[in-house]
Amino acid sequence: MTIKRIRFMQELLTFFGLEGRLHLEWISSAEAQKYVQVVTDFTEKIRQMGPNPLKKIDAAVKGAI
Amino acid sequence: MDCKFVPAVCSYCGTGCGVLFEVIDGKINATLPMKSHPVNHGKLCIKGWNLHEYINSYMRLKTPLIKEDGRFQKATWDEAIGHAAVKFNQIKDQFGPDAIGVLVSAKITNEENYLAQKFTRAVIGTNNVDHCARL
Amino acid sequence: MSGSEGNFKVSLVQHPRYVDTNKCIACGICAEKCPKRVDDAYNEGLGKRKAIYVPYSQAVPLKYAIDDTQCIYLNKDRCGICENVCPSGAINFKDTQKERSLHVGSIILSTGFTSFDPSKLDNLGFARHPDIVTSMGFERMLSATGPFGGHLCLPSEKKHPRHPDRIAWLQCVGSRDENRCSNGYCSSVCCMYAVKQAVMAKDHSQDPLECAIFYMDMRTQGKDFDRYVDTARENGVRFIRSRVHSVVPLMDKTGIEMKYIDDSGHIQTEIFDLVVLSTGLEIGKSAVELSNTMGIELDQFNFIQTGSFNPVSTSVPGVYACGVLTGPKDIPQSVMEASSAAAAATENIAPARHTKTKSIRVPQERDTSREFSKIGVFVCNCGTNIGGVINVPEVVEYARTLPGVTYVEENLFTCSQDTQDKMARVIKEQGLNKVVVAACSPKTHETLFRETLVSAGLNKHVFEMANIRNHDSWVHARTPEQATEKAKKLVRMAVAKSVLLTPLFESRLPVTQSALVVGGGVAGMTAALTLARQGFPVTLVEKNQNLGGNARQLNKTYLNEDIGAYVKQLIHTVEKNERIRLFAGATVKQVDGFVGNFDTTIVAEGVEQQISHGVAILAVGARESKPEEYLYGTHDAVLTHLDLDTVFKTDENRIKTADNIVFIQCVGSRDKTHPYCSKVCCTHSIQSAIEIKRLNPDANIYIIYRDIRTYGKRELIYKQARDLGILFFRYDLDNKPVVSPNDGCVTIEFDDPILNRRVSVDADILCLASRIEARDNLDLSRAFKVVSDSDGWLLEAHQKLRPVDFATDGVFLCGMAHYPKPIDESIAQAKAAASRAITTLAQDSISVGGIVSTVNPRFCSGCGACINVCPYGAIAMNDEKNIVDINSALCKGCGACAATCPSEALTLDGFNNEQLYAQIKSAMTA
Amino acid sequence: MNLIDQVEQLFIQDKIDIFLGYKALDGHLLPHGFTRDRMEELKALQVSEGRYSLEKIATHLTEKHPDIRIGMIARECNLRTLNLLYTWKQLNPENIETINISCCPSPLKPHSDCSYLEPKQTGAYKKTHGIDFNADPDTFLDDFNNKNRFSRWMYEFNKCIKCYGCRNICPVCFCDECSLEHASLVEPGTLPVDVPIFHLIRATHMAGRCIDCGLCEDACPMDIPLRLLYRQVNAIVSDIFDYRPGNGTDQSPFTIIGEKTVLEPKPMDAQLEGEKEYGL
Repeated sequence: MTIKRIRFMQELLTFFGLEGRLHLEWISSAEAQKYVQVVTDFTEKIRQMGPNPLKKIDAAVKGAI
Repeated sequence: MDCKFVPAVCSYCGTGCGVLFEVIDGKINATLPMKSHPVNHGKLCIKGWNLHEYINSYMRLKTPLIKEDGRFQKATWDEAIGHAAVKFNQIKDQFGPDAIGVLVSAKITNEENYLAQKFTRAVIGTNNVDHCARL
Repeated sequence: MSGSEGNFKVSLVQHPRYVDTNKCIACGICAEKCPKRVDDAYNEGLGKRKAIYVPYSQAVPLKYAIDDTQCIYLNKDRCGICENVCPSGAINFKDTQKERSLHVGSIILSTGFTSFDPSKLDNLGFARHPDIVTSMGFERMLSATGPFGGHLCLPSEKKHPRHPDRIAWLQCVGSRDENRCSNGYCSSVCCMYAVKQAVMAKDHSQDPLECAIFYMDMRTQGKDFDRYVDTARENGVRFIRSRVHSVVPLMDKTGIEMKYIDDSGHIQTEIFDLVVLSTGLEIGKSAVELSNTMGIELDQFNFIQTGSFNPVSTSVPGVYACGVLTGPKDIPQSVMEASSAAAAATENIAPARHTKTKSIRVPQERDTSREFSKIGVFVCNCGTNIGGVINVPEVVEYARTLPGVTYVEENLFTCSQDTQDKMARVIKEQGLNKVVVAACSPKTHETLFRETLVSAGLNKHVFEMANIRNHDSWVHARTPEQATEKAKKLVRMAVAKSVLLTPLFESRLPVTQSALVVGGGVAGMTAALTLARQGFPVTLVEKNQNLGGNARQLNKTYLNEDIGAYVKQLIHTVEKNERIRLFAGATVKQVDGFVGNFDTTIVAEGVEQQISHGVAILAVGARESKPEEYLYGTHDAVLTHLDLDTVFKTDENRIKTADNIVFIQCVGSRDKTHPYCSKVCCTHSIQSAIEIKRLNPDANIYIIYRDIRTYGKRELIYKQARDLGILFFRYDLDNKPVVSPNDGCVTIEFDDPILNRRVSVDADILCLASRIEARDNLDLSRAFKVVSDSDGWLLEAHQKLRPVDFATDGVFLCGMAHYPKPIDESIAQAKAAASRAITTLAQDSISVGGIVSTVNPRFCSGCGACINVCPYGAIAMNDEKNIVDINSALCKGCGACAATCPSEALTLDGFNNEQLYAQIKSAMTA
Repeated sequence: MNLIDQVEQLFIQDKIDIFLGYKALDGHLLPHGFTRDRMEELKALQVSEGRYSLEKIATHLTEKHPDIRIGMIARECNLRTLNLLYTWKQLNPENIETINISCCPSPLKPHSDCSYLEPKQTGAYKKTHGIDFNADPDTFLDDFNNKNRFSRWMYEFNKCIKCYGCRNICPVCFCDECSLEHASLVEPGTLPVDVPIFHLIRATHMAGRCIDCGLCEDACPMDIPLRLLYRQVNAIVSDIFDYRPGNGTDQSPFTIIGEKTVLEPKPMDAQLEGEKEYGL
């Protein structure tokens, strides 16, 4: 179920121009190393991609009002 | 059972969008935009889409109410109009006609708006009349 | 131990722990400061631990203990650091050995096994080279809590971790070996765990890793095991059929050399970085001593002697045994036996049930529905676990500023008993109506805190935890300031949710204290009888006119016990038992209701009947398939196992006059279309072969097999068969034997891999070990809302840990409907199913509600999406109102329905959308 | 047999209680419910080019009279809608009779290609800042990079006046309680609408449901290319799950537990080259 929904959302976000900002990974409670690795990688990736463009819009909209 | 569609003009503003009321068993159930209407071509704004809501709303007033002892009491139209006339006259006598202003609405027809304007100027005797669509 | 069944007196010795378990909160400071480093036995000596330690990370209770052979204080009267640093004063060096005496009705032994110590085998080099490890050691190496933190490293390279490139597994170390050790049996679990370890090692390794398993027979007879092996093979795990003679570490330290003889008879040499010895299971000395003290009979290998028909009973009445103690077995089988032993042990003392139960007095719950939120926040230091990283006073001050919070407190250990008492007092004094605890994981302590709420007159669901330890101080230990900020956010989120928490109520539903057993074979009858003897009425439904099932056709067990006589006796006992209502020639038509309250319609001889019952056990069995190859059905000489067993009973002369008898194994099993092992056939063929030899010593018997799977003590009859001169020939799936008719007999042609020649035999009898296949259970599984796997076997809730439960509550399974199995395992599973059923039946009511889904009928548009996603079958359509109904007795609170509903008509109480949104929003606002 | 005779037959054979079709009134072709009591009205029954969602009317009728048997004019898109509403248990196929008509002048076109909806004019400004109505999801993905796609969609979504027309007109939107009116998801009383949450919610709810009738885009007063968006939603669902809503009465893949389609989580890709800066 989760995998279906997330996969759909990933594709949809790509269409919206927000590609790569959603990631799903299965990590069991015994896989601490993997967890750290995945979170670090993803944080680094997002950092490289820059801040969420939606925040900008939010600020712009609030400014307009 | 019975299901028919009644065309009408949206009463919310001066645009005059064509709407279609879905009437099931004599009760308005939904509002649809009229596809072939030259004004709106099958599009509506949020107010138009919800026309049927106020018609059937339990909060809608069905008789005039007059406040007595701090509570609204049901009244007849004659009583209400009489009451309003007395109060308007009182204000006019005490403070002059310019103490009264009239604000009219897009939700009533042109003719009714005309009447309201006439009432303000000729009966009350003031130019304090305005319309919500002028904003 | 003294006394007898129903009235034992047992004296126990409890060794000193030197740590007060009531005070210890497992903060770990003592072990951190303890100066004494010791080899860690749990990690097979591969790592170190301290003299004060927790045996392993999942230990229950999670409390420290002092190793009195190593502790400096206890041995030399110096040190004592742990006593000084312990924040809760739990260390007690004056602890002494305690003797306790118990008065019990039955005793269950489950002391388990010890792993074979391979250091006795000088040819395998264990203990002479660090890179030769036992399978237990390798298991620890793979574990995240193991000596290398889950990284696959060579134990020989301590300073510069190096990953192995090539790993070899040697099977049957200390098993199937009467020369170098006296363990003639098969340990039955090593093949599977070696394959698992190879697959996991490949997963763990970033570089390509070569894995080779050296084996004699691949004994992966369990459910879905063969599939796993096939996948492993496809993923590049090598399987080499060879018993390795010797393992020699190279002098230049470049690896470990292994010489072996391959399939074609040539000597091969390969070099590996790491060698894992798949050590077998054996019974430890202390377990043997214990058995001797209790006067329990052991077999030649020190396993407790049990019979196939009473697999958990020992020779002493009232004493039962389970697990490897009675013979090598895997996890599911051990779990089944454990439940089984529980059923057997309580059978004779059933009238005593509930006689010693005490109930807790609970104060009246306060009605807080008209109150504003008064949230109490308790922030825990957890010794230094949290306080050492996070600035707790700052978090406390921050919590005071949050809306709705009226009381904040800092605790050293929130979970300690005195803090709990204080918390209950504070809740009452301050009139709190919501409680937030910022501490550790709800997994460990939520229940405790909820009980405290209840004791203070609050509903147990107006409670929320913020995990500022596992999720914060532990992971951000190096950045304390950011950790403090995160702690504040976590507290803020918990408070935001707690504002919206509402009391949830549980109600009790009465349980119909009777059972329905579907299937009147050995498994079904055993289950019914077990339940009846425990005092519960049972309805037994059998499709055929006669009870007994497949077992009526069987001849003998591998221990030479007469199955026919046993089944006759069993049928008689079942028919005699007045608590069992028998419906022969009956089928289940429809099942309504849920755990505790089933209403089942059965059809017996065209008459419908309604049965009310609290639980159901499905024991519908399996059947022998009719082979479509090897001339079966076209030639009289070709038989199946069941046919042959009938011949034994009715036409002994045919066996006495036969010259050549051939068995072909794996007929229709372990092939592409049916990739599972039928488990019983190897033993069955060999047992039959021995029986033939007894009747007709001159007969030549040939068994053509793929892997001989005489697991556990069945290995002994394999040896016996070879001693009797029964010949074994191995074949492959792509080189099957060829059978052609030849007058009164059939000619079988096959390749002998040892002679490397084609051989032909004219057989008077050809016995085919045909596949056991599942019955068509579609209607039944629909009725009971249970599922089957792709091979048709009914699917248990968890293959290892819940082998007799279904995902659907109140329905259990046993016997061959689960998977092919011999009669002793069927009986064990049947008793296990009965035992699990009793856990429900023994209660007069079940708790319903709490964290379950509820439906708002106003918003439900009856689309039915939730019905499809509910894994527990808890949602049904209400056709009258065209909306869905949720059965809160079946709902497990997983929330799948709430996530699916497009209208948000379904909500999971305690996790509703408003609460979750509030949590998210409060996390997002800066 | 012509349309009117067919309907008459249905009434005579007592197969339906009401027939939904079109009738002219003051030069407008409007939907109308024909009943047995007023058979004479049947003479005015027509087929209309303007499409009203007769299925939605049918669900409203069914809500009031659960056992009512309804007949209706059905084009290809109507049939897809009906299939979907059967799947979601909003209509009972046993209570629905359809008279299939072809979309004149061409015979029925394949899925998601209605002749009444194209070509649509796109203004020059919209072409440079927003999204062409007649774009194809694939070409849209190819023509623009991540950043441009984002800014173009934001341009479109920022126009939204939150009229809820797309939802109101949608023949497969039947929920009594709509997530788009959930205060925690879509803040009430603010404009422009929560961008792009509002449209994302609707797009995700359309997954496995949108039958691509194009009515939403038709009803949008702000010319947001909704059809393009939901076509991509359909394309994703079709690619991943091999499911086309309304083509049969199979359950939506999102409501089937277990894997009908074997899926693996998407691997984390490397960072997208040269797209660090997002513009509005």
